[in-house]
Amino acid sequence: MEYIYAAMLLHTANQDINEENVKKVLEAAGSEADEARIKALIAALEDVDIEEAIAKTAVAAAAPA
Amino acid sequence: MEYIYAAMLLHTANQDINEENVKKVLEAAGSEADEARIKALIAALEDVDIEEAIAKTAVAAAAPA
Amino acid sequence: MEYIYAAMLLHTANQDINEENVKKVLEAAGSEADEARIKALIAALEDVDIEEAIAKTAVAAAAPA
Amino acid sequence: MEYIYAAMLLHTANQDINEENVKKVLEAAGSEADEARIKALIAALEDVDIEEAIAKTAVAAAAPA
Amino acid sequence: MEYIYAAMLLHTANQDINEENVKKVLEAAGSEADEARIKALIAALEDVDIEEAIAKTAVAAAAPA
Amino acid sequence: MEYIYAAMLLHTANQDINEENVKKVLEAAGSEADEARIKALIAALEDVDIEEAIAKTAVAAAAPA
Amino acid sequence: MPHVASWKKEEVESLKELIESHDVVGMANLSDIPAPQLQKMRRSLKDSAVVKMSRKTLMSLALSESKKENIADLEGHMEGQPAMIFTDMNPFKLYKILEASKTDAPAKAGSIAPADIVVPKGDTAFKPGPILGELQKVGIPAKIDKGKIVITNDKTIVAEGETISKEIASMLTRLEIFPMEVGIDLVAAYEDQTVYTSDVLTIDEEKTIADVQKAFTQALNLSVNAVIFNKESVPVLLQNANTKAMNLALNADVLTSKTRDMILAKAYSQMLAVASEVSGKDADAVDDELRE
Repeated sequence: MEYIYAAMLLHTANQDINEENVKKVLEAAGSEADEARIKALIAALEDVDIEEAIAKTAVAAAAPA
Repeated sequence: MEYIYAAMLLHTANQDINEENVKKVLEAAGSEADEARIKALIAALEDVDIEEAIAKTAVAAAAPA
Repeated sequence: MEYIYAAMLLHTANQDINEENVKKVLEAAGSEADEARIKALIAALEDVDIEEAIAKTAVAAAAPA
Repeated sequence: MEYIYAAMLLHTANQDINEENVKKVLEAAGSEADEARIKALIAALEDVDIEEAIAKTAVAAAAPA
Repeated sequence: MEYIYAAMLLHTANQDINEENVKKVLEAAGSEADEARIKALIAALEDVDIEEAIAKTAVAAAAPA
Repeated sequence: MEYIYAAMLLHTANQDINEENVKKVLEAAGSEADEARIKALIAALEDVDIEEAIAKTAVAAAAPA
Repeated sequence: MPHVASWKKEEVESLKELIESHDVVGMANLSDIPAPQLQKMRRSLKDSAVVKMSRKTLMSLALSESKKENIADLEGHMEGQPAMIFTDMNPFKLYKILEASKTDAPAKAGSIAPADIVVPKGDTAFKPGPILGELQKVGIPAKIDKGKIVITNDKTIVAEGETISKEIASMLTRLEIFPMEVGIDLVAAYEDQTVYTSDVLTIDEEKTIADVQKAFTQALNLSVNAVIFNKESVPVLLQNANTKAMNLALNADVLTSKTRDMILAKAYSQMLAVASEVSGKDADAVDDELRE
């Protein structure tokens, strides 16, 4: 979940969720920053309204993990 | 909530949640890092098992609907 | 199930769900493409609203938890 | 979900979920195949027994319904 | 929660929630009054409508359902 | 609620909830301290296990959430 | 001072001494307390309070001669068979103890019902006989069933605040229903220049617990909503953060260690949903394993 947390952190801090920023945050947290995963994260979030996605109950979230 | 995400990020990355680390992460995220709030967060986390707290969400989420 | 996944893939990629396309996708996936089944699938899908069917899952999955 | 559907298609067709195959399927479906997202997908699925993952979650979701 | 109760007490008594007052209340309660935490409290409450924040369920927000 | 807040503050600070202490806290908060209400509060709280009452709230809050 | 008998003087002096030597002076009403019960209560209060019965005039005299400010106001609270109580307990606590020590007692003709008096439905110990008519006469629905007199419905026979008639009082006693509360009624109590009346002295413990819980909930709400970190708010904040992060990951289909299985299952169940729609149109449109 590091990548998601990093994205949430940037979002909450009103910063752009871009490669550079995500990488910076992950590295500051001592986490390995995999370029491909960062790119994938950003691509996945590109078409998403983050506020809405955060607030919208996810289907699977309801399922007891 | 930045502080919370920073703590969760460090936790997930198996890093110590201490003043220095939280500050580093927050600053990497372009967020203002208030020393007093960081201290309060760390003090509060001393008695909290993050995994357990998170796990409770799942249970709570599963129970109601 | 390959046929259904192939159809959903085309649907998500905003492509026509026609014989040619379904066949192409199945073959790319190394799956045998049975012409008759593809035809039947396409005919059946004409009356199916994929979005709606998917949305129903979401509801059903969310409800139980 | 294209990437997920592509992976499921390959899985169902008993094909390897590797970069080349995922790319081939996505392209056959007329979907843009983002290298980073494919890599991330494969990395995320590497140690996963898809059947088991589905069974586990599906059971959990179905049981209380 | 001492700091919060002190703030609520001042709020209910229609007193300013400022450093001096919070400190006075905490000390009257025999609680250690940490200047930094008081400052953090005041900063956090600055933009908050206390009446509203008191009434808004915090825990239910966790429920995705 | 001032009287209850004052009592909770003392409880959280591990201080005795007695007339003198409640009065001191209320006065520090600039609140009028009515002797009768303080006495009533103390008599009422004598048989109340505050921790238990709180724990029940927490459970109640967690369950439906 | 006008001429008074010396025993009266002594009694006033002794009351005055008790007033001076205790923080709290209560005025109670001992009406309707049977003597043995009063004895018992006195004994149980022995270490914490002294109950003193006297003539109204003597108590008034003692109160008016006391130097304690405002204590003479207690005079206005003599009711029924007044008695004075002396204690060092917080007056609210005294009231609570006296209320808790009250016991159930039979109704008496002319008493006021302290609450609705209900005769519950069910069997009675009575054998068939004239009592059936007597029950019916006072309005209790009764019949004979299997050789016993049975009350057929719950019946409120005296509403709260109403006077209990002689017939009903005697019937309630025969039914072994004891609707009265007997004990020392603390009408008012004096402490530190203030006279508290019973309405003020009543403590609602349930409300106190509810208030404690409310205060805690409010404090937790404020902490979480204003993002103030303490050991109560942080777990909730973590949960909220986790929920939001999970929602984002699942809604954006980002595969993580926590979301992976759910997203795969989501794809699978979506496929099943579409398959079920499709097979509903044409069973041959799906492969064997998807046919129901």
